[in-house]
Amino acid sequence: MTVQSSPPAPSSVPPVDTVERAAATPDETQPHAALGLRDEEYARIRDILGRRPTEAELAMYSVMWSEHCSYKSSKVHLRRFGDTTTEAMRARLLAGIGENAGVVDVGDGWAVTFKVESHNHPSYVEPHQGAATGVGGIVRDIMAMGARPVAVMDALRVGPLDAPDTARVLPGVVSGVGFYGNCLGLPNIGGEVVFDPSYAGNPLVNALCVGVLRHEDLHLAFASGAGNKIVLFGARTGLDGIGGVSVLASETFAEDTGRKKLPSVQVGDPFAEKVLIECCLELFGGGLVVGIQDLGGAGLSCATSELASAGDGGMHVDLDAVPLRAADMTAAEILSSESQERMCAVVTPENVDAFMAVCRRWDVTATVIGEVTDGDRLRITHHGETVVDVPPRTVAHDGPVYERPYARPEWQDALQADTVAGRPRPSTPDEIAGQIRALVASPALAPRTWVTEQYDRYVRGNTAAATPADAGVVRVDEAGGRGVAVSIDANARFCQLDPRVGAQLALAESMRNVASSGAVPVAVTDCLNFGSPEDPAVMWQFAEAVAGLADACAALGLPVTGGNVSFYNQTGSTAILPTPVVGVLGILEDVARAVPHGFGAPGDAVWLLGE
Amino acid sequence: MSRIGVITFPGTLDDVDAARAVRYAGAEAVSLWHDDADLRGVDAVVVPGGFSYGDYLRAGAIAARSPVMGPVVEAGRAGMPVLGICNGFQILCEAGLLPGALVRNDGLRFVCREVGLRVEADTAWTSAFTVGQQITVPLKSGEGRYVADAATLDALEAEGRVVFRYTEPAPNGALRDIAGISSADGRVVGLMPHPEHAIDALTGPGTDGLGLFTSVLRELTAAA
Amino acid sequence: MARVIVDVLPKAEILDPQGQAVARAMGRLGVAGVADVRQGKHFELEVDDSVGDAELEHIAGTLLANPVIEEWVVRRVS
Amino acid sequence: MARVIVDVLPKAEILDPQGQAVARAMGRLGVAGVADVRQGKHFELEVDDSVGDAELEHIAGTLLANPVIEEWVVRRVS
Ligand SMILES: Nc1ncnc2c1ncn2[C@@H]1O[C@H](COP(=O)(O)OP(=O)(O)O)[C@@H](O)[C@H]1O
Repeated sequence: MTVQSSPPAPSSVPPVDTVERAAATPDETQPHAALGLRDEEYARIRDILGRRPTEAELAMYSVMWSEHCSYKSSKVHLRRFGDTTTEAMRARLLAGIGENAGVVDVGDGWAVTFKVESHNHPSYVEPHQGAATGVGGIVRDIMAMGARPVAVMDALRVGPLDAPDTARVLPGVVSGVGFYGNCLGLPNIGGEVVFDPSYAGNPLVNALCVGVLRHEDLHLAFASGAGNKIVLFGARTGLDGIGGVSVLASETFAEDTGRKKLPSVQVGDPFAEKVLIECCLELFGGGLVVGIQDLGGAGLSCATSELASAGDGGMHVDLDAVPLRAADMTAAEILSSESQERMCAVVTPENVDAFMAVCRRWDVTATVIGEVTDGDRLRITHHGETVVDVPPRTVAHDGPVYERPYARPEWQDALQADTVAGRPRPSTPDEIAGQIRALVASPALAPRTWVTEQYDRYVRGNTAAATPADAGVVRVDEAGGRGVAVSIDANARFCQLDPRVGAQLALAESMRNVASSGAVPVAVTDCLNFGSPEDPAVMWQFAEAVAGLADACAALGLPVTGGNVSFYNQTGSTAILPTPVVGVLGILEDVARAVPHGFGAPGDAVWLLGE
Repeated sequence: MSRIGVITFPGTLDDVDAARAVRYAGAEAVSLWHDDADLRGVDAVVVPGGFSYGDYLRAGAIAARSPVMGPVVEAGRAGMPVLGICNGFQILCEAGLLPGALVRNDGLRFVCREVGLRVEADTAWTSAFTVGQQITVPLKSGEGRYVADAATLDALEAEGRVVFRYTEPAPNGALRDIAGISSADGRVVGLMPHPEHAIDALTGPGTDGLGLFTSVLRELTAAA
Repeated sequence: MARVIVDVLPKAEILDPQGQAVARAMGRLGVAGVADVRQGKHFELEVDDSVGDAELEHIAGTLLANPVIEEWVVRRVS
Repeated sequence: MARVIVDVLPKAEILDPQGQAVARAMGRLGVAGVADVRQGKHFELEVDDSVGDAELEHIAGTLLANPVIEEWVVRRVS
């Protein structure tokens, strides 16, 4: 736990499960099921490697092949986004699906990157830190594109306002979003707060970040050029967020020295991230970075395997070089740690000194932990022994892909048939007054100021519209006045009734919000929050929503540039309402001409457009 | 042209905004770095808002002890105009340049809202206003509640050193609704709300905040 | 009336950004010899003599500390 | 290496909204018998044996606590 001294010396080095040892002990049983791997997935790993995986390899495959990282249940459906995106729709895209975030040309040499991501489960376990680290994660995705983050938004869904746990979750989530975003100096330019019983045991915290860059500053995540160095920089690596992998640790450590069950929560340090942002921008500005990747879920497992598989060679990483915060961490723990506020860069050897100098100026810890090698293997050593030796693509990209069965649920017809037509209508003045009172008192319609007052919307001085506007508007270029508008929307009750049309309505709403701020909509990001993909009814909702969104995007000529899928949002066997959250980005040539929200001056005419 | 320094500490957020306000007022903004040993010959200094060092210990506590603050304290005591905004105000109090302290809002939550302020004193940073004038600027802070012992508060009021007061009851519980105060000579001013976010109707509630920056500029050109 | 103190600290395996910021500051401010700092919360309660240890433990673990990320110690001082 | 604890509390005359909020929450949760709560900070330092009491007092009074609003106690525990 020291901060200034070098990594703690290992006091009792646990037996290292090396590649050599794995080859020699093919029959050793491994806890693959406890790590979430199915028997056939485990068998495939053994097939790929031609031996049993080491503990560290097993940890890497298990996190990278998880639903969250591999998109194994959603992949077959998400292809539809790619299939329906035409060349014309791609015209403005400098980077699209598959990168950390999509990048859109907004004119005059400026580009904007934006993406929404979920942090649902952690925000249930620990609302404040869960939501805070959700903001931190999406901001690092944006930084990894070479952009300066300039604004955030948050779409929140919680149980009914009077449900007991909402009093724990909502204030915690809002304080977490505010704490992290405010401390990072990113204006919060909008979002949603929705109450529904289906979220009572499974709140949704979707965070969106917008970043700005010049075209020439675009950075992509790849490790190329044998001899180039891999630099890990930012926070030290600790035992936080290891969660599942502690199964391995408890096998490695004897009972008495055994690790307590490690919490899977992470604690955010927005100050460290703010410094990391400025440090990264200075590194980009100095031309010191070949490739870069943020460390999010799956930590170093993800960063190393993705950088290596996107590059043109292999990679060697030495875990002994990784600055640690806890003593005696195993290779599996170091590789799976989700410690926040870390980035991984590929740097040419001649730039390493300059890179380190920038990091020192910002007081950011930076360490060379490996290099790009010839060949095509990702090799990781620990205590001088090889603990990982894998083809990186098999970890990062060639995970399992499932065609999960899906079926329209039987109850769908009854649900759709249950319209308001049969409901009693208020007829007496008292009844009507009662309904009006109920509406006015409804949390669904209440002002959001309790939330938005906890968020800084002024910082950076470029916010042309935020709450209570329909879309947030930020100026991108102070000299030219160019700007962007962003809105994020979903109506899950519509989606419950008809997931295909519901997703389209979310897109339409978001697009209307952007258009009514005076901007031209140009790109879409989405966060698809659903229940368990193993439930055919949920899978149907998912398939319908994706198809509906893809078709609508194609019809409107808007490309989906990236997003996130969050499955297993359910309480027991009850899924949340299908909640595809859609974010739309629009361009304003002159933010000064953004259309303000609300009525203007007395005497102005009021028009109703549409049917 | 007058040169006004804007300090950046690790975790400072509103330095770009403060520099913009300085430029809008017609002066040159000079970046100063927390590690600098001198003030690079500037005529005045703005200590901007943000969360220096994360505000983890106490807001402003660590920044107040960084290298650049030595010369700032010295120059401020000798009469150089110094403005501390939000975190900058907290830093000036922690550095002993201004009396009292800023503590957690009484509602325990961060508050971001446009507030009305009454200008109550004629200082180096408020000469462009008339005493009694009301202005609107954003307030955005979690630790903005001004506190000091009763004797200090009485003295501040008696000496005309309460520069800004909230026109509504203070949203953070600040004692006697104090939003900003000055040094005895009126050259060093600190306030919680953010005048640098009220310099352009496009991005803020109006342009009232610009007055602080034009005030000091007038002061500096008159002296030159 | 008894006086009870509850000290709350982030769990050892959890990041303590506050403590780290203070520790780094000490280095920069020329304070030598401080190797590590952890920062937590300190509560002083005045409680009726009727309040037992189990109840104090309960108060600490539900209201004063967040068991997911913090650990705590309760002690009676008078 | 010695372990030093510094506890910092708001001065009695300074309003302590955090402590009050905790006290109110107790009432709401049906915890009876807690008359008063004050909330402050708890620091645990690992320091070299070379660091003397005067220096510790200095660290506490100039960095860890703000004498304008807080009071503090330093104690060595090992
Ligand atoms: N969680 C949130 N974070 C930030 N802004 C929010 C959030 N929830 C609502 N807002 C903002 O508050 C304003 C009002 O929200 P809402 O009542 O949902 O408006 P509308 O019904 O017009 O979409 C909008 O500007 C919206 O962006």
